[in-house]
Amino acid sequence: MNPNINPTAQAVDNVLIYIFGFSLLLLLGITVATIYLVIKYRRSKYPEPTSEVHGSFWLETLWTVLPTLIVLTMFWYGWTNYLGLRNVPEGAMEVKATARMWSWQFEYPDGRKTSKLFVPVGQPVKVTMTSVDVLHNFFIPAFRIKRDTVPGMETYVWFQATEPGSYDIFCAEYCGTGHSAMITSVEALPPEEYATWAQPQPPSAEPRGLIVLQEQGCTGCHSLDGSDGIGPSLYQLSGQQRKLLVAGQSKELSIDEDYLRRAIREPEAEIVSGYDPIMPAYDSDTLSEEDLQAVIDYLLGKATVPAAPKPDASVLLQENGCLGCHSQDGSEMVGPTFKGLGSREVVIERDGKEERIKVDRDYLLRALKQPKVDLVKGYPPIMPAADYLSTEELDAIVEHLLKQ
Amino acid sequence: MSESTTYTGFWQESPRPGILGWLLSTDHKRIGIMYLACIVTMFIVGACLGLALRLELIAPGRTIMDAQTYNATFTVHGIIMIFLFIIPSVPAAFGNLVLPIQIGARDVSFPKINLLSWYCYVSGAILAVFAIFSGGGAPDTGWTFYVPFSTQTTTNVNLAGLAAFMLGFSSILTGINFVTTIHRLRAEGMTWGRLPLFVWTLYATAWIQVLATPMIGITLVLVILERTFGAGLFDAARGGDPILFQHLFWIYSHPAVYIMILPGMGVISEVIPTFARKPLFGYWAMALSSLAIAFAGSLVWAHHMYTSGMSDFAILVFSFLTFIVAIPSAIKIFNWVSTLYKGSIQLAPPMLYALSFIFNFAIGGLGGLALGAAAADIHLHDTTFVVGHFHYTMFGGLGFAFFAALHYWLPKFTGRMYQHKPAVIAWAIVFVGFNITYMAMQAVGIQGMPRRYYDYVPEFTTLNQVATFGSWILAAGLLMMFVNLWLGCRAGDPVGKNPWGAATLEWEVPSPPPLENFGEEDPVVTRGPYEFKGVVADEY
Amino acid sequence: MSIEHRDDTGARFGMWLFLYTEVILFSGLFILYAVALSKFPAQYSEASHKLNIYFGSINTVVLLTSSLTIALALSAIQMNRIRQCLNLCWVTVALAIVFLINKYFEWSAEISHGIYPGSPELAEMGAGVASFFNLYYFTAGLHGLHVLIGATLISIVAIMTAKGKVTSDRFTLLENSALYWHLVDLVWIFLFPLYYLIL
Amino acid sequence: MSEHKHEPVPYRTFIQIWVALLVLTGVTIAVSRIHLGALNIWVALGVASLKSSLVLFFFMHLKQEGRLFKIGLLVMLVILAIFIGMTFTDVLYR
Ligand code: HEA
Ligand code: HEA
Ligand code: HEC
Ligand code: CUA
Ligand SMILES: [Cu+2]
Repeated sequence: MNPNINPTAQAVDNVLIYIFGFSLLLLLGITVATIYLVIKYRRSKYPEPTSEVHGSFWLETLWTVLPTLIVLTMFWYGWTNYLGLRNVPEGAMEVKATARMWSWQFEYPDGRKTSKLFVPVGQPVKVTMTSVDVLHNFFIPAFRIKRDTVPGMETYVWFQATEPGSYDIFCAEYCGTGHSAMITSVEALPPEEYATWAQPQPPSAEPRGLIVLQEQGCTGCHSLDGSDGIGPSLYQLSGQQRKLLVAGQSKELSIDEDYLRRAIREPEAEIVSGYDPIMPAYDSDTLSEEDLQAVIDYLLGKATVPAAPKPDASVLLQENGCLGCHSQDGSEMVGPTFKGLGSREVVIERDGKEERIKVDRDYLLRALKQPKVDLVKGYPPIMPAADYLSTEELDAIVEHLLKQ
Repeated sequence: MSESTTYTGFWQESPRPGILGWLLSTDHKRIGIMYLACIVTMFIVGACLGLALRLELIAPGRTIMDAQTYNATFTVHGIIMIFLFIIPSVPAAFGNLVLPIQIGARDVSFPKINLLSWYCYVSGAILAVFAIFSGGGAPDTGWTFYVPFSTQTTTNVNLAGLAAFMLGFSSILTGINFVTTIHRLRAEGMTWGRLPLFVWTLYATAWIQVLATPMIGITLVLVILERTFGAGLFDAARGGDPILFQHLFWIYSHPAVYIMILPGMGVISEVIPTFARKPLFGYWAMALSSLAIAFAGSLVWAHHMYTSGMSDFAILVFSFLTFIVAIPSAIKIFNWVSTLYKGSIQLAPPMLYALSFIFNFAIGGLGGLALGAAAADIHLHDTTFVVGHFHYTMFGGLGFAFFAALHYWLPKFTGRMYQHKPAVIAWAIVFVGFNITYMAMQAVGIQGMPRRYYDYVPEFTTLNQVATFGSWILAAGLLMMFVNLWLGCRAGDPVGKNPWGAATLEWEVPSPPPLENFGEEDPVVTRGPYEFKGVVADEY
Repeated sequence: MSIEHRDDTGARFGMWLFLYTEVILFSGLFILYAVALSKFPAQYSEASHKLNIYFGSINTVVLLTSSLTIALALSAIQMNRIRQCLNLCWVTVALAIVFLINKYFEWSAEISHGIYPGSPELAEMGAGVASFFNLYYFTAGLHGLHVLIGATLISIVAIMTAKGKVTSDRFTLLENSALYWHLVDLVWIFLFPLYYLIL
Repeated sequence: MSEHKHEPVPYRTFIQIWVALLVLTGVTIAVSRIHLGALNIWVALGVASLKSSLVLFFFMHLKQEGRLFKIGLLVMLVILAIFIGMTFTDVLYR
């Protein structure tokens, strides 16, 4: 495929030009004929008609057959080009899109989530879409593509950016108050820039110990959730009793740091009863001392506290579409602005009665989890309950909002 | 109708005096006039809302109203224009006024049901007004009521749905009446080949009204049930299918666009021969193409759903059939133009509206072809190009036909003639304003501006401003037109039986027609509707 | 007004047109049914088993019989047997009431099992079953409404017949009410196998 | 415009039709107890159509009515079939 043409836009434009071209000709013909006849046969010149014909079979046939042929070509051209919009080329990058009132979330194959769609220039992109609430529609005028997102159903579009740049994505299916604000963009990046963007960000959110467990392949044999595997699960090891076989002798101990260190460095020495002695030994070349420490800390539950960073509230607001309804700069949108929220007094309606209250933690949590209970006066009761967020995420958001 | 000395026809003859003589009248002309009054009122209300929409769109961001108000405004604008203005406009108002006289009947088949249908219309209108001002606020779903949004919004969708249901019922009753009347009450000698085309188109329309309208009724009832009982018939999580709603909705609403346009085409087919003094070219082609449009029109509904997620096979089928519907419309256009050939053409106000109908409808219809083509519609769907398309067909088409009908038949029913010069000037302003407004809308739609957008990105500003500017010209022209017509009806010069020299039956009875249209003798028809030999226009 | 002009054939034709609209009204529900059936065939037959076939069959017989009685009533009035006609009309109305009572018991039984639109039990039975019962309630409900209207209509006409306003040469009203009643029967003829008999 | 009066239909005809309808009802119920797979629904619809034709032509006097009534019914049925059938171009191929 020629990387310099925008394949979907091309398919649509061909048809548009063909049909509009023909239409213009027909319109011109009809208008000119009408004006000519009206002027030529005006009553001041011809007080009585000069013909009494009632019709002509041949003419009727002519202008039945001719339009039929014309429209059939239009139909066929429109259909074949449409197929070009449906058949996704091989090797397309796949992105999942989720629409909700009134924001978009894009999920890439590596699990990363964004609210703008980042794509590399020159590569076809297939967007698989669904909606969590009502109908929305994914429309990129620059690529001439458009498809509804339907709750409970998957739809898709594909396109290929030819020039780096930012292209508008509109929601083209009416979806309520924020419909016209449900705008985001495709950010088409040159391939190298895209590759950089797509690098996994180094400071990972996960505790180091867990990463090591995954990198070293420990999890291939040990589960982390208590379920049995080739080896015993590594779930909540701290303080557990273990029955061991040491050189044929049975022995019992409770798990501690030393035991774990031995179990990793010299696994053949002590075998947990019921399992085969197949675990490889990890010496300090394979597993550095720090990493080992991190793993042990993780397994004993000590590491989680410093390692798990708080969810980033501003990212959450972005990803969950809050900013589709609430502004951060004080401007009026569908919902109340977040600016100055923490130090605000709001008038709410509860059970039909009005009440003035100071914004605090409890109120905000309620506003998020059960938005229908306290309605901020003057706003429609349309905020969806944020019950899909975890407690940590809710806490982070509330803390963030209180600081606004 | 002010001086009692002049002849006033059915305006004064009534078994009951005063206002009751109207409200309880079963006379088709009185019912027609009551319809006309309501419909024109509704048009003006709806049009003012349209003007407000344009004003909001004069610049990006908030100008005169907030997003929620905007959404409610276009919804109410759409509901009023579709259900309260355009669907009943020509059939219920002019159909009632003219159809019985044109076929030589004294009334319609079921006069009482005719009155009932007017009451259904009025209660529908009252419910609609109620929906705007009560409880949860004006509906904000768009006139299409798409689920799941319409089942979730807290606005007055139930009342609006009920209103549309009542209006549908009114439309069905009118349809039943017309089909029966045309079959049963034609005067002696009024063969099918002598029916005026206006009657033919009303006949085709009436069948659509009977066979398609119930579908919108049941669909809206289901939405109401879904809202009140949580039925889940359209809810994917409970075994329903939101796309199915769209099928049911368009099964009615696409044929409905032909309910709108066909009677308009009928009006044009009356006006053009009269002012060319020449028989309509291709009578049977015109008559049969009306039936063809009505029938084929019920085969194409899913062309509104190309992007909805329905199957590609359905797109193939419906796109093909959509193009087939265009053919009978093309036949009509060509026949109208050919009628002008070697005629004796008088550019009276009705004729100007009729000729501009051809122009506008051709633009709208040809735009429809772009929408019918699968690939092109993907880009154009739900952009303001669609808004342009349907204003061209509905307003530029049926709206102009309605104005043509007002200018053509009002003198007959009021007995007075409006002034021609202001009428022509008003026409010119309306025509220019109309085209500026909607051409700009189509253009900005091709650039990709979605419809039902309260706010838009700055690139679209210029064209939106042009459209708003055009809407003011349009409004000025319409104001002038209505004022001129009103003055004409109140105090214009009296007219005789046949001011235009037309050849259909309604021009053989006095203006305004008497209570039962014809005197003692039932009329006997001996010639076709467009044989102008020997027909002379009255001086007025 | 001398517009009072008689056209019995026209009146009947108008009634037929109205019946067409009724058929299309129901067809909306039948479309939903057909689509859902093709989507959930197994669940539909499972759900159909939960309906009580005895209620359904008895009601079928009741409606068919009422259709017979109203048809006989029409013949009776044409033959100027007013008494007989009246009796047949009232039997028809009585059968309509039997139908509705039957329906009432059937529905109460189902509702007491927690099967009604929007109920939590129904939600647990899965999408297909829920869709079956939702449609069943709305279709049967709409049909029941028509039974009610039809019975009212026939009662009114019977009263008019008794008062001599409907006579052996002026019976269009009775004829049209009978047509309406037969339509109610027609709809049930399809409703019954579609909801009670799929296996 | 012709007035079209029917002769009264004898009671016996109606009763015969009624018996036929009851028999057909029995038939559908019986057939529905046999497993025919997808055919079941078509048999049920077939019998229902037969029953409804009986009701239409006899109980509703369609047999005696003029051509207009029959054409009208046909038009309605065609439109109905279109509405249902064409919806399936989407549903079946989605
Ligand atoms: C009076 C009303 C009216 C009429 C007459 C029409 C007529 C037509 N319409 Fe339109 N339409 C609407 C009202 C109308 N429409 C409305 C209200 C909507 C939007 C609803 C909503 O979403 O809110 C809509 C939307 C709409 C869509 C969906 C767009 C979308 O949402 O994506 C489509 C798609 O196919 C379409 C097609 C057509 C076609 C092919 C015709 C044809 O019938 C046109 C036939 C006419 C001509 C072809 C022109 C005249 C002929 C000539 C000039 C001769 C030469 C012609 C040939 C050689 C072919 N219309
Ligand atoms: C017949 C139908 C009809 C008519 C005539 C009109 C007329 C107008 N409409 Fe439209 N419109 C619709 C039917 C119609 N409309 C429909 C169905 C929709 C879709 C709704 C939806 O999306 O759900 C729509 C949507 C729609 C939109 C799109 C909203 C959106 O998607 O964001 C816009 C925006 O500009 C608009 C504008 C207008 C304007 C400016 C007029 C103008 O033409 C009006 C100009 C006329 C006047 C201003 C009146 C002037 C007269 C007087 C003032 C008389 C004075 C009185 C006396 C002397 C007694 N309309
Ligand atoms: C559909 C639009 C919408 C989305 C999406 C949305 N909100 Fe809201 N939100 C509202 C509306 C409207 C209100 C005011 C009405 C109410 O209290 O329910 C509100 C109220 C609030 C309040 C109380 C504010 C105050 O002024 O007292 C908080 C806090 C809040 N939202 C946070 C969030 C967070 C965090 C998210 C994302 C996880 C979010 N919202 C998503 C619409 C939305
Ligand atoms: Cu989302 Cu419009
Ligand atoms: Cu359409």
